[in-house]
Amino acid sequence: MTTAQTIEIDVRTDEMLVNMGPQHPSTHGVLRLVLRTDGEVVSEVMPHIGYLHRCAEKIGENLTARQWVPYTDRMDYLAGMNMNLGWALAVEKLMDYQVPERGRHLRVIIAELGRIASHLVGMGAYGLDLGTFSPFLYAFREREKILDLFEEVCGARLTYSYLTVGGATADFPPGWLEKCEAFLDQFVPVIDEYHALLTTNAIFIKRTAGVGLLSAEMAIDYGCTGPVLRGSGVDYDLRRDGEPIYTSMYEGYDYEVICQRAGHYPKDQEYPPVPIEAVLGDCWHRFYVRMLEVVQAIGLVRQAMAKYRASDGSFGEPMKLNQKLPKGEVYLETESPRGQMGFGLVSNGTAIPWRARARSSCFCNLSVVSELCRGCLIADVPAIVGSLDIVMGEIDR
Amino acid sequence: MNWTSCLFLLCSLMAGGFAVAVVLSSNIVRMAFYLVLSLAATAGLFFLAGADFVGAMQLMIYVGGTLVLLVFGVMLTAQSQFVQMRTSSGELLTALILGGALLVVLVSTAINVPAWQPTSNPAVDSATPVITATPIGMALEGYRVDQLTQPDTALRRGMSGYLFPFIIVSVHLLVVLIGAAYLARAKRPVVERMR
Amino acid sequence: MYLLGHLLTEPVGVVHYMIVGAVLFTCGVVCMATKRNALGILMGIELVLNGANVNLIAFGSPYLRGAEATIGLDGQLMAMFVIVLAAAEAAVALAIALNFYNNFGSIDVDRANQLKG
Amino acid sequence: MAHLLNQIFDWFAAWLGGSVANDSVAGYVVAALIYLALLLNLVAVGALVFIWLERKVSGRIQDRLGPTRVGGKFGWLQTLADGIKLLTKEDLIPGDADKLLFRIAPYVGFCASLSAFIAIPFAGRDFPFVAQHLNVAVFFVLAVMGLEVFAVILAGYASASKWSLFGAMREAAQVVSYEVPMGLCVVVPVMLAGSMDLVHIGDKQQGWFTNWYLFHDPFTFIVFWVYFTCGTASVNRAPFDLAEAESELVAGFHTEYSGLRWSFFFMAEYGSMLAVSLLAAILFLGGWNGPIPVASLLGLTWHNGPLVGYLGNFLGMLNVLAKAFLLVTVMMWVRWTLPRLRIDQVMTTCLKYCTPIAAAMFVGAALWHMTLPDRVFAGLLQSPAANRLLAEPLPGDSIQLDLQTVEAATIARGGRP
Repeated sequence: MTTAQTIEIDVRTDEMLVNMGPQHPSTHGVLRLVLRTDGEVVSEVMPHIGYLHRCAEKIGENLTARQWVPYTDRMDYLAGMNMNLGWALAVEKLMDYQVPERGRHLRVIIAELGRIASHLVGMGAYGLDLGTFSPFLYAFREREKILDLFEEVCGARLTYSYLTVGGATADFPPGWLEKCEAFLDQFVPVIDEYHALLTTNAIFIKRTAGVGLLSAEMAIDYGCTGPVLRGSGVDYDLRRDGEPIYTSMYEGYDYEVICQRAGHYPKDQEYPPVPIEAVLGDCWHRFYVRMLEVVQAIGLVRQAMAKYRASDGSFGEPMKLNQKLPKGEVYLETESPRGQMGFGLVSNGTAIPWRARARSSCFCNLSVVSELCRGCLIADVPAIVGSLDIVMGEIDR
Repeated sequence: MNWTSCLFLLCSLMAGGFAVAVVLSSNIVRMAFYLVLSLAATAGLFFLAGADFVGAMQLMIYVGGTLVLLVFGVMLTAQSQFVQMRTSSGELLTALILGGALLVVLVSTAINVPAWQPTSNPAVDSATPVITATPIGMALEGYRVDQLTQPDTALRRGMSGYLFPFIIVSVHLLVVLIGAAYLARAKRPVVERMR
Repeated sequence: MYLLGHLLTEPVGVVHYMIVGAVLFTCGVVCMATKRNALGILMGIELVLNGANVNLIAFGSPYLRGAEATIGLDGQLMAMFVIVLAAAEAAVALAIALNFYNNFGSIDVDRANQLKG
Repeated sequence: MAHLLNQIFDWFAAWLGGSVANDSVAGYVVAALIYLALLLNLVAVGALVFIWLERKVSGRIQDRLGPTRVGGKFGWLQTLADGIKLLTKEDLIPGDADKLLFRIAPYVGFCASLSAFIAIPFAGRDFPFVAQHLNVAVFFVLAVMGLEVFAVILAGYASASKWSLFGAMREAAQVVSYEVPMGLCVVVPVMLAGSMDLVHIGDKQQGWFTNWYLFHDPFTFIVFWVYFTCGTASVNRAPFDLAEAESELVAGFHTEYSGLRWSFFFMAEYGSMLAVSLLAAILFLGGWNGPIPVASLLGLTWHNGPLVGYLGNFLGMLNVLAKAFLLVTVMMWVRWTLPRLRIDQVMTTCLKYCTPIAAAMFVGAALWHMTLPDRVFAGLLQSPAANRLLAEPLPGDSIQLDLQTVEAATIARGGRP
């Protein structure tokens, strides 16, 4: 979509090349953006990546499938659980293995908690990008509680390696579900705080509504996924539309894909309405989709806990470290908090994959940034980059 | 040595010294900075001469407004990081000689007029504050509250008020505002911006 | 030196202010004559106007002259108008300088040798 | 004060057989040094307290504790420790920088911020607590605070960093624009009091809080909030902190600064915050007159002797400082709550909202003052009657009266009415 807008330059100014990053407070890690600016107006943004490249995929070709799980943690380090899940499911698809009922619900609980934790960072850091510090700490306060829960199940707070091929490394400790229940109960009212601080804040709306417009066509063309795609009004979520091995995980769950349909979001009657300034596909909508997905995830965790309690038997048996993989090639995408995270695996029959590959969701989401930032102001650049919610660890791997 | 002389010396040395620095500096932003200091010291001289209102005005309009505009202009038109435009030494020498001659003429004139020599009985003692803001305001409205002792009736009756110049200046400022905005507009091809 | 020695014993008079004004004025004139940068010339003009202002204020000051000799408020009012008009002049001059820069890509006045830009 | 000192010097000199003239420079220099020391203390200690307060306030707002350890309880020595750390930090100057301007810029800012305090009174009446009693004090304070922008522009330009330059350009555009509505807001209390003398403006609001210009009429009430918004913008506080916008411009104009020079920028910022708040307190919140005129009720007035009057003034000083501190705390509260505006939105706020509102409120307040003179508290109370018990004749009133008689005389002599 190209809408030609004419701006009259008041004074002849020379274009200036400015390096935003790799050491910049609001490029979410080591992203480097080269801005071509004319005064405050940005005429071109060139993202440069690779500052966090750690050869994760190559390492994956020298380790067994289960040994590579800790490396997936370090890709999207804000949602390590979901990364683990993606890889585990890909290997399970190759092995044609189905986790038992109890393990399936355990995975839903953990994956959705991971989604909440990740969206909390996305939301808080977005506040930081727009110059307000407090929501960040409010978000981290709640994220801490989720991390405490994670710590109890797996002993780690960032790099969990908990969900693994074949199920999970351990069952929930006794009393954990009650703690999780208590957390969710106190978390629900906190969401209103976030809405008061950000979503409905007049300045926040001014800064995000109508900024960084990403049309549905463009989002699809660039391969954007996750909240970025759904924020543009595309009704697509792998939990519903993905491959059977992944969608079967969510079978029997009652949830709706968060996406604007006929001017309304599911569940939006309890939450602030869309402001009139906001246009579908702008930063505000991407942010709002994440906020509603958090609510969605709470519902899913609650359902999963009930189902987990009702089920019995094994939660899944982790695969042996050196177990041989069947010959073949698989590729599986899962809905991680930032979009579709794909893992590909080619096996020649040994325990070590011949090829291990990851499809980054943030990489595709980041690729629209030069398109979105054309003609915006410098202050909009962090607002747009922040709304894409990228994690450099996943892009560079 | 009394305090007025002392402060006068301080302010005048600053004003004069930084004015010379403006001439000698070749970096335009430094020139602007020296000019700021020079004009601020001049404002100090105004305060010292009992012109509070004009002094504050000098600080506000000149230093705070005009010179910020000037620096803004410098930055907008800077091609390289620190603009330097040197003058040839011959030109500088000629200018300095002529300037020196001008200075000599001006100073000798000032010194040779007896009426301008320091007076022993000033109109107001230097320790007494003079109220200037209200009389200036009244004068701009056409009332000369400071002219009540004026023997000339025409002057006393407010004929020496400044209402007319005040209005002319206001209109002038408006015209300048519009004119400047018009002049600074670019006649440059319009830039297409796409989204 | 004579004046400086004077200052230590005698009070400050109009003449002292006039000398400061003369220094500012001369600096302004030299600045206008030597600078090639259009904005430098503008700064010279500001200095000249200030030199004049110092004189006006001095003549109007009640501290410096006797009651019969001082021009009173008129000096201050004149100075005020000078300041206001200088601000206006600076705005226009800046606009011209920017326009000049737009056309020539420089604000070196030596390059302004065409009537039509 | 200078005269008093000179008399003391003269008394000492008489012992030694000499004499010191009443207008000798010695007394003035000593007086200036005393004032400077007091004001420097206020600004520097104020900055120390404010930085600590900011950390505590932001901590509490953000659900954390803020500093807790240094100095025992509440971490009250934290800023001092930070100051020592800043002193010992390496003083970095970028290789490409304009060294002279880079070095000098923080001090320019601090001087501008400090100079504003010269004309700000802390108590009024017969013996105002003010370094220099100017009859154009409001104008002077606004003018001097406007100079602070120079420090930012110079720092931004001299740093030879693109981010700094962006910060400087933003600051220049923003501060110059916000001076307009701020000036318009300040004119309203000046008009009501009929004087630009801050001492006089403060004294005019003596009595109960009903006499505060904040409550004078609905227009002044709005003007106060517009003034506070513009004041926040003119001292570069969030949501208008575009010159240092850390998420966009790294640190804006002070990106390249470190150590002591950096801390001078901060002292200047906190000094300006205090100055703007003090100005607001004097212009709108009754200055040294508390909500309840405790000093007058207790009889701590100048009628009952200088010492008692002095005590009353001292109470007044605490009063005006408390109000200013409160306003500074509000600025902190706002900073830690709201996101930052974009530069075009900042300019829109100024030109499209603040300026027209301030202008309209000025006209409204003028009309109100014309139709309901001598009335306070939104016109509900008669000005002198409501406070006659507490009203004292003001020292500044004599000037007013003089002008009125002068005006009458002008008309009587045949001048235009």
